[in-house]
Amino acid sequence: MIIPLAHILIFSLLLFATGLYGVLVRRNIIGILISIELMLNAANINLIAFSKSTSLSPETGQIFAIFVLAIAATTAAVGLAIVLALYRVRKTVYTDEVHLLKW
Amino acid sequence: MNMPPLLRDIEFAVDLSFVNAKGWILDLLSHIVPDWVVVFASIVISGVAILVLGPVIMMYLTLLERKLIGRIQNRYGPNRVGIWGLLQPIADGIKMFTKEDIVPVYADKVIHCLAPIVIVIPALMVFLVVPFGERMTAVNLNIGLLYFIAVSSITTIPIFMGSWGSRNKYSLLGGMRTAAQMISYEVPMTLSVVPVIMMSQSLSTNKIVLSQSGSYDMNWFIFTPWGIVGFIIFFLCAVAECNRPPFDLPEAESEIIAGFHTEYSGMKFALFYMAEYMNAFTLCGIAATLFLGGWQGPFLPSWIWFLGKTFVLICVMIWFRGTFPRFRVDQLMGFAWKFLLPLTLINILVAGLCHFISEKTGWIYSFIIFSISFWVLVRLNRPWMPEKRHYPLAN
Amino acid sequence: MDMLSLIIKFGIYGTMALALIAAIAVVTLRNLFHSALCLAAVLIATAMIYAAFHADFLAAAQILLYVGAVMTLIIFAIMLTEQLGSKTIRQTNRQNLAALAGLLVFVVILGRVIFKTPWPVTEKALASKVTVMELGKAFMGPYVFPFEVISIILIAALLGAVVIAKKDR
Amino acid sequence: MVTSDQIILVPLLPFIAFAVNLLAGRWLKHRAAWLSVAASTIACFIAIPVCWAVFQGNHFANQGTWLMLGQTPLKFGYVMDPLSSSLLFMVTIVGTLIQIYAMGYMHGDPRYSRFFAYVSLFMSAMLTLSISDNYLLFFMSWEIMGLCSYLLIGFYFEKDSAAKAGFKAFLTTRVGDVGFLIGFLTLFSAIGTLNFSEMNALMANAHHAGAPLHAGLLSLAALLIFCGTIGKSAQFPLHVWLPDAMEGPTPVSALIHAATMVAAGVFLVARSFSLFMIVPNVLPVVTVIGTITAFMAAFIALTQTDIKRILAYSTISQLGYMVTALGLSGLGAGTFHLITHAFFKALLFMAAGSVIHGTHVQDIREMGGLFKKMPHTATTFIIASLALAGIPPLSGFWSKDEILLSAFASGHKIVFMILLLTAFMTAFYMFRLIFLTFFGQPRNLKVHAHESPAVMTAPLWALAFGSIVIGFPGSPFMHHWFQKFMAHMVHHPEYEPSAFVMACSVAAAVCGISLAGVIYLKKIRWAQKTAETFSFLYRLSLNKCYFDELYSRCIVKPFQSLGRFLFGFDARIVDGAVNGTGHATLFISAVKGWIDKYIVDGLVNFTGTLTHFLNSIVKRLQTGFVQNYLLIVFIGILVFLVWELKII
Repeated sequence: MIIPLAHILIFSLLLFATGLYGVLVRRNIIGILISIELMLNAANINLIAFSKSTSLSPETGQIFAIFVLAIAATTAAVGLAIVLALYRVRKTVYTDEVHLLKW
Repeated sequence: MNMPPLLRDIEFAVDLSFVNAKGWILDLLSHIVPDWVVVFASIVISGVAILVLGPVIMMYLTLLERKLIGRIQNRYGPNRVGIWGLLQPIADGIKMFTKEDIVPVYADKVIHCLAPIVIVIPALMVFLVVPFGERMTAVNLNIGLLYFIAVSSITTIPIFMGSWGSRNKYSLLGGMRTAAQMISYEVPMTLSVVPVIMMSQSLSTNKIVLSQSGSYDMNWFIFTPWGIVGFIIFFLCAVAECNRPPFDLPEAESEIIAGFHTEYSGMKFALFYMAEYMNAFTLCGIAATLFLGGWQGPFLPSWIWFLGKTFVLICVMIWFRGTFPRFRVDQLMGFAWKFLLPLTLINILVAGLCHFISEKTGWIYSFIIFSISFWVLVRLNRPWMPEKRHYPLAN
Repeated sequence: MDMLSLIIKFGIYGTMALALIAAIAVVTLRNLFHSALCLAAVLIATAMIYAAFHADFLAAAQILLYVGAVMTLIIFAIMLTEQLGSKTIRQTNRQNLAALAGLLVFVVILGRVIFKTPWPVTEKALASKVTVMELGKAFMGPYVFPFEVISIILIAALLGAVVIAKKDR
Repeated sequence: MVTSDQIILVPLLPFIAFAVNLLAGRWLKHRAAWLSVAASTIACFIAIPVCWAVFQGNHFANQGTWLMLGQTPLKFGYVMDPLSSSLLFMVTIVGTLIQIYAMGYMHGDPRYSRFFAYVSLFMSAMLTLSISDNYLLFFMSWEIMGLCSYLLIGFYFEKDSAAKAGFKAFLTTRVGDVGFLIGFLTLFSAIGTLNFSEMNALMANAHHAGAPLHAGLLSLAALLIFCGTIGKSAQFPLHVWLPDAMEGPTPVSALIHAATMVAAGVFLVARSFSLFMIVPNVLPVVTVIGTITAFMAAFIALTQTDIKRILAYSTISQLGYMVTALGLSGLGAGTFHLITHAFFKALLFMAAGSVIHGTHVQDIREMGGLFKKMPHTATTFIIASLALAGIPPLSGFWSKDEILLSAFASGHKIVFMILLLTAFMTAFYMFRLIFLTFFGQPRNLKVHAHESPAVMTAPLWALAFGSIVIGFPGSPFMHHWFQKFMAHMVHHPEYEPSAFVMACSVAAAVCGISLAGVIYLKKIRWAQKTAETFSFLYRLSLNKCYFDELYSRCIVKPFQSLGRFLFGFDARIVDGAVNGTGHATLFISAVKGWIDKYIVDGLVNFTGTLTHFLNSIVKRLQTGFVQNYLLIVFIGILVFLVWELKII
């Protein structure tokens, strides 16, 4: 390991927190999706770091990371399709303008 | 190979001349500076070679194209600047440098300026894994082919940047067309490479080339049933990937002026142009690597073989430009998704089949399978005509 | 420690810093297209970190999938939905301060945990270098079932995306 | 290869033909007839070997449980004994021939396929009835036949008279059918079975023991069952529907109202003969009814002018003969006459139909001299008439002789005299009909007669052959084989043949024919003079003994006035009560409406307002804003994290 594991974990934590901030704060749904990709990336970094340092079979972490990649791709595809459908119906992509379930 | 020893020595010397030159320089350096500097020097030497090679290739490809197109269209092509017009690219370069650099008022200026720079980077980066000759791969990555595909897929982003940053509807339309086209053709291209990976059992470009050696170094993958189909698919996709005719919809002059680089002029335009020609070159080079045996070949030095094959393929591309009319958008997408994609999947199956049976029966079976699937796919894709359009003003 | 690994180390730290800055730009930039480009930067930086951890295949896959495909999709969506003159629209909602406070607490807690935990580092794992072939064998061996499941999920997502995004006729 | 169970196919095939014709008739068009005829023909070819086996002395029966009535299983099955086999033999042959004839007669009818569907259904029901082994199945097919009769009489329902005739037939027979239903249910309660053979066995035991069980109940049952016969076989006083039933197509008249369905009534008595034998005082009633019917119908027939009506009254008269025979314990004689009559009466009707087909008139006064124009029809008609009149050696002679013999030998001299007189009248009116129709000069020049096609005349000749030979099994030439065959069924007295009776019968017939010939070929005004002389009798005969008027006056009119009275009652009192209830309800509902509006609704609204007020406070949690929820989830996770890691 070239750099200590904790540093990578802190890096991924910060990346995750940034993504979470985006998810909580961005008004644009596409912005939220982008932030979700950030969070997934942070998780992937963790997986790789652990597979490189503590895992018993070294390929497990990578394989899980690849699964996460695939899931991220599906998330993006379906999520963006939903956004497009929403935009077509409501002419908006801002979360606080889509509040049919509001009181 | 049974050659006289002297000849072989000479051939080796010529073959490895560039490699030996680099080794000699590094050897010299290692006496003067610490090790890590030598490593850096190695990288720098390769990098400088590539950085020089890229623009030169671009410049002379434009000349080649103009000449060839000229001949195809019954004219001479550029012949005034220098002997046979050889100095024409340099004159063009000077013109590009001295032209006014226009930035539209409402453009997203940072992105507008960043786009041409960014687009060159992947175009240059893919040179890293192109095996120019024996031991002449800049970085012998063990995932070389994947690296190539991944890096060349980045190209969509600078195109988006250029099209978005220009704030021009033709740019935007052209950018979206480009992205759609590149994404679509990336799929069959990647899949058409799969049989090669299966057969050579490696992702390294170098190993792929090595696995095509054999008697007279002519055991190329194009001489197998799956190889020839894969090569055709790969080459068509490559033509589409670098937006060349007949797949040049993103920059169709008659429809959307010049596509995503409508608003670019001067050196920024030159960078786009350069990236395009470098992409064409690398794609042809990779096609030669994957299917035509790369630098493998009898008698001649390896890098001559490689460059020769690559230039033949580039000439075919130029020939395409002089011959075929442009596709329509729906035809373009349908061709990728409904024709090439199924055919690549069938090709993977055929490759598996050929691996397990003898060569002759393999040819027969493959011929039958490809004929049937070709016929079926053509039948299925028959209604390429779009729905009848209504022109309200015409009524 | 020799110079080369020092350079690599600083390279990694630099990449991390770049990724973090780009990530902050992703969530704070007003122009969504810019944040998408910054995301691309983050992703490429992450890919480089993967490569530094000898996960070559994953790095290439990251670039191919994320930068090549997902980013293109996102930018497409942005282009289809964004009004070009929307600079004045507020891009964050009113709970940013609350979120920021919560996230600070979160980072502090988890940071404490990370630094306090004695992470076991095995030499075997450090020495290992996973090749593409091993990955492929793992996919076709112990992980074949999740692999097949993910393929089904991909197909389902493909169909679902097409159906959802298709215009009603 | 006579396997008995194939007999089930016999009713089933026409039923399939019915179903197909009904469902696909629009598509089949004229092919419908082929289907029906084929079904009947195949049924015939299946039935005849089985019947032949029964004639050889075999006996088949099979049954299966249909449902359980409490502890008593209700079994359906078939029985092939002498009685049912004779009927089956007759019905399949006559039915098939009549359907072939109908193909020609009904040609070009718009409801061609429906006609054959109905006929097939009727055939199916009739054949089921022939082979059924219990009263319930018997009754079911009996009712289906009634339905078919109704449908086919009213086949030309555009004609008001046809619709009304169907209605009349249906209602009139209904009286008898209800009697029959109650009758066999009474019998079931008395002896606990509906199965014929079980009943026969019980009766035989009782007969030998000499002590009838529940004599009163059984008598009632027998009388009620006889009601069914009266209705179906058009006996006095329920005979009025049969002449009107002639509104239907002629093949229907031949098949249903001459040969088969009306005979079913007689068949019912024959089936229940063991019951009738054992109970006292019922057979005389049967005899009286039969005699009255026979005489009265013959008397009415003397003056009728419609060709089909004459034949209808003749049918009633002959049915009366059969009932009389049964009443005189002459099971063999009655059944024999049933079979022979079916042949020659069907032939008569079909020939009459052929005449109508050829001339398009039905009134015999408008015909005349048709012999030359329609030789086949006329010849076969005369053969049938001779058989009906009782001229030896035709079939009618042998069967009628048997009946007269049983009347003579059992000592009922009055009955014998009446029957003899009836036989004379029969010969007279039949030949009045023949001479008016086929001989003399054409009286209406507008009538352009022509011979019917072969598809109609061929069945005529086939039946004519049958009419000639079918009497021989019961004649002395074959040693009264038929009567002996029938005697296997139920023990009943047998009589020695008497030359005197034969002579009387032949004499009556010859007298009737000669008289008719003299009057209607030479001295036509004698008829006029006779009518004037005996004007009362003439009018009585011409107006069918005023039965219709009587029924109209006694039954229909009172019912109508009762209906009118009840209508008034309904309109005034019942409606008044209903309206009063309505008004009261309106008033009460107005009161309740007020209560609802101001008290109940007030409460409900109050609850609603309260809820609304409360939720206006609570609802602010639901912002409808996804990220808000997410933030709350996130904070919740933070709290858990803090709690779990025990940081604070």
